[in-house]
Amino acid sequence: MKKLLDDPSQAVTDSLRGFGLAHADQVSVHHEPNYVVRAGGTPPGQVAVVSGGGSGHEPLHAGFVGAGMLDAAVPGEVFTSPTPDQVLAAVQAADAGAGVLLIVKNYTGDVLNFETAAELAEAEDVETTSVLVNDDVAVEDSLYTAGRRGVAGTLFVEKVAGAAAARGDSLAQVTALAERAASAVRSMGVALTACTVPHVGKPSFDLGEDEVEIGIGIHGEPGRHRVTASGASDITRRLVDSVLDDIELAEGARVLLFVNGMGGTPASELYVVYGIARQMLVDHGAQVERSLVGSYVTSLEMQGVSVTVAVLDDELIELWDAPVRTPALTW
Amino acid sequence: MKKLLDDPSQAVTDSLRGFGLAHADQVSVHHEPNYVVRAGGTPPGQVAVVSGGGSGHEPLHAGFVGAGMLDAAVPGEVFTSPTPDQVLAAVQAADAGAGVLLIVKNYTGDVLNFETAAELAEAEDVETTSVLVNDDVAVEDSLYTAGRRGVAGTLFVEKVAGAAAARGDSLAQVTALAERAASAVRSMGVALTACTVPHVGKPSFDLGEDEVEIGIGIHGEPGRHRVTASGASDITRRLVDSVLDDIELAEGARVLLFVNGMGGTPASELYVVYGIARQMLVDHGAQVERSLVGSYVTSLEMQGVSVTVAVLDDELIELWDAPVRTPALTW
Amino acid sequence: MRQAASDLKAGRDELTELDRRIGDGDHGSNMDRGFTAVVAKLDDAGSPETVGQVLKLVATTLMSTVGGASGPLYGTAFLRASKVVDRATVDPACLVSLAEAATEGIVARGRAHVGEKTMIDAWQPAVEAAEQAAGSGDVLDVLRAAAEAAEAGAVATIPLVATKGRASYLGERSAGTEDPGARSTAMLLAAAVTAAEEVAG
Amino acid sequence: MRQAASDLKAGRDELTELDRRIGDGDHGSNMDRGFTAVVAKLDDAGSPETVGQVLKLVATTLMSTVGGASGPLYGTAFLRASKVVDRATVDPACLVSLAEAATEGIVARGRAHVGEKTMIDAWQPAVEAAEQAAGSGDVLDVLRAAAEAAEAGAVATIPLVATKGRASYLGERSAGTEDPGARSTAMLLAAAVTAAEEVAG
Ligand SMILES: Nc1ncnc2c1ncn2[C@@H]1O[C@H](COP(=O)(O)OP(=O)(O)O)[C@@H](O)[C@H]1O
Ligand SMILES: Nc1ncnc2c1ncn2[C@@H]1O[C@H](COP(=O)(O)OP(=O)(O)O)[C@@H](O)[C@H]1O
Ligand SMILES: [Mg+2]
Ligand SMILES: [Mg+2]
Ligand SMILES: [Mg+2]
Ligand SMILES: [Mg+2]
Repeated sequence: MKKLLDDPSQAVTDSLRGFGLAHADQVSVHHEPNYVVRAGGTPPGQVAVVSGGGSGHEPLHAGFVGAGMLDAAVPGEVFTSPTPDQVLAAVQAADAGAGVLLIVKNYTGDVLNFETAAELAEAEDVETTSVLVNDDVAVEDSLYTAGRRGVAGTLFVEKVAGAAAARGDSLAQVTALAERAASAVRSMGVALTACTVPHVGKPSFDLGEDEVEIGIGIHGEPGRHRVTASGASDITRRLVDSVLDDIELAEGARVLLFVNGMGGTPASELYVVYGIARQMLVDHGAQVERSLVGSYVTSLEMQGVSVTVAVLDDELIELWDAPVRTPALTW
Repeated sequence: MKKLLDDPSQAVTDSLRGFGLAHADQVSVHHEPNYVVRAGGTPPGQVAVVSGGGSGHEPLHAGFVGAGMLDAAVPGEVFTSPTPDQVLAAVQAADAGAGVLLIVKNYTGDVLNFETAAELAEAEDVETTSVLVNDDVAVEDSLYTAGRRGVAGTLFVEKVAGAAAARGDSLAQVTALAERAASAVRSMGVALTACTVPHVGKPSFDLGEDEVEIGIGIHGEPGRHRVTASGASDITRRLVDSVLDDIELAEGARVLLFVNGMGGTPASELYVVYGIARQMLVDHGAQVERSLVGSYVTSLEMQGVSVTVAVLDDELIELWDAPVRTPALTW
Repeated sequence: MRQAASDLKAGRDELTELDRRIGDGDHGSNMDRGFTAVVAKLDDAGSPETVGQVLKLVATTLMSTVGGASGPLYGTAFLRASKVVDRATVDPACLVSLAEAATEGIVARGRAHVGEKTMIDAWQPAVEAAEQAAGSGDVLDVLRAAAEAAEAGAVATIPLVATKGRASYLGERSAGTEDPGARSTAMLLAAAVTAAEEVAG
Repeated sequence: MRQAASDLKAGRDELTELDRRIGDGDHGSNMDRGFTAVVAKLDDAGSPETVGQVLKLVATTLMSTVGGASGPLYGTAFLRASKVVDRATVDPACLVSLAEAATEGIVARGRAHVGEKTMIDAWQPAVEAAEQAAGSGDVLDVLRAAAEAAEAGAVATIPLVATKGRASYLGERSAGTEDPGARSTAMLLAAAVTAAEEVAG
């Protein structure tokens, strides 16, 4: 394992320190417990939007703290949910009197820790709501699983919720819009290589020389099945087909197409995938109204890609287009 | 070799197609020959800033086409300079009557092809100047080499020149500022892994399990020497020391610190390196006035990092801070 | 607790390997981080008076250092257990109600039942064995019975297909690997036995 | 030219491997792409009247398809050579001035001299050998002499330390590998011999 880290057990803290120094104009980093808030705090009277989860998905979530998106982010250890007291501290720091929306990716650990934090926040008289993101179509949402995971679609939910809060919506309104965004978004990912958690020191799974793993999550966990690597078109088709199987796309539906790199994928390859996925959506009768291409929701240095499709309406488009100024997303 | 590509010989074109579709609001992609211009073109009467070089360094250069930075980019094949006719076509498309500055990274291939293109442009009555970027301190600039290479510092030169052009400077002024930026910037890089050129199909060099290659360029070429991997602090120290050995930093000097990922490096590791490098500069008496952290000048999927330091003055700070709206850099 | 911490440190790579196969490879370091913190907290705390106080300290420390799914689950378990003993020593009956409370806490938070390939598959048989042993044996007998049952319960998760937690994403592919949380439960109870044996001399 | 294209296709991996070791691993595909395009252009062009016209077509095609350092260098070489022959066939003297012009073109663009571990280390001895052979032999003799000298010149680059081009970044580490551009020059001239032998029957 070769990584640009010193002590693996301090990796998250060391990285956050550098992040805070590099973006001091936009964020403030708090240590013990670790959390990140907007420089200057949530504007008074505005609903605070807070998210978090295990580290290793950078820039998610801390990179999206800033005007128009998140008011605080809570990074756990690598691929490990943050603890309730950490979440509570971030919630208290972000609350500006109008309540706090918690955006939680659907993993048992995140759900349990945020749930506990919400109970603690209630005891401290901070009003919270929470929205689960579960966009990963690789997992069947059934009695036999912990439910679909939250993956790259989280970015969409965070952007929409942050924009709603920024325009002055109430906690109930922001929550409802975040729910709507969460139910409009679906994703499917593939890994070309595994990733290595620093304190584990070896890859999270073993892939053959020309195998790819279809239906991966974002925690280096193995996926749905393995196939022999077979070029961008074949791989992209599998991803987009899975998404289209799950989502109902009316003829002429307006969509956001988000092609996300898993951390070690060159930008050039993401654009190749984007071109293929876009053509498939167009062939399916959809209108690709908005696009995002980049490595935003990652699994450390994993090579791979996920394709996210969100069905848009006028309001979601307005919220997506609203200005955002954060370390990792700005327009 | 596992890559999200179809036909390797079409990789550059396929990727550019996707790039053009994803960013149609900011850029227009031209094929046969391949080049990228600003959507809507260079504003009339404004100096055009054009750069280019081999592909595989994305988002450099095409990702920096847009308001406040480049007016055109010319991507060659992977790690191969673009051809003179390609450069000429881009120059002609970008020229808005005030002349064209060519920003050329110092490689024999780029120099020869851009030189030939400039001769062809002259024959077509388009005025051009050119500025060489040679910020890589890994290479001794002497009779015994082709001179220092242009690496991540190119981004700084392109940003400064683009801002100068945007505020209406003449070709001579833009050229002088680009020269000043080029002479103020130094970089040094390290690779943890090699990269694989698509049509070659095997890694550009072979590194042992715990070796890193110090002093790499951005073309997958081997570097100055190999050392046993030894953590972020040790590696960063080697990079920053090399830069500081080369650049003259007065006590209290104001600098830009740019930590650049080589394509396959997780953002979290870049921030660890940033924190260490920043501390070293501060210890050296410098003031880190501006920062940039991200994978902007890459070598395909290579894992590694480069550290760039630019000495700033009021005018360079003003030009760095000036608004920029491109697919890969926006503020 | 110190025994648990050192056993978990020793078992760290095993837990991590299990979690690497059917989860995300962090269970070993999560437990190690948590119990290392517990030991530090106990060192600071001097000697708390009751077993309940010790358990509460363990609960809050695990809750604030482990993270992941196992953090709130073990945290809740120890918290619930801490509420049923306010004495300095435990007798067999007390031990049983302690184990029952812990298991109920895990079920309340995680909503898992026996057979879903989680730590419950070690806790539930441990509780039942403790209940049986409490009729005839002393504290050490009860602990041994619980630990043996947890061990058997953990091993029995190997062929199961997970329907709760991260391993459930793998569906059929989760069969064939022991559940990391069930294994760490077995380790914890085995550590309790070792510690109790030492006290007993 | 067709012979050159097929030899370069065959030699592609060898050139790439050399360039991978002391450059950036693209020389093989650069040359292959260029000469594949040349063949296509020649097919389109029908039969040009003079050798000069053929060479000019080759020059502009290489210039617009090869890229890298070798593109403008080979392009300039063929362009300069095209200017010295306006006939349909060549005699020994003409061949010599053609080779001289090509080499001068490469030097004019690339400013490299013999011993800097570039393609010049193949071209320069080739020119000298051609000059010598032109006194006594026919076209085929001259070509053979040039090709042999280029071959020897290419091999002689192995121990050299590069001071021009991408390999110069490696300093001492560039010694021990043949220069890819010198190798492709030797391949080109060898292809010319093969083609001429075929014509001669
Ligand atoms: N709903 C649940 N109820 C009980 N135990 C659970 C549940 N979900 C997960 N677990 C336990 O947690 C263990 C995983 O813990 P850990 O690896 O620390 O957390 P994470 O899965 O968040 O990475 C599993 O092996 C399982 O025993
Ligand atoms: N200044 C120069 N003069 C002559 N030949 C040169 C010069 N620089 C490089 N070359 C030749 O070009 C070859 C490399 O070509 P190629 O790999 O296609 O381009 P690049 O180096 O841009 O990747 C070298 O092996 C060398 O023979
Ligand atoms: Mg985890
Ligand atoms: Mg090249
Ligand atoms: Mg785990
Ligand atoms: Mg080359």
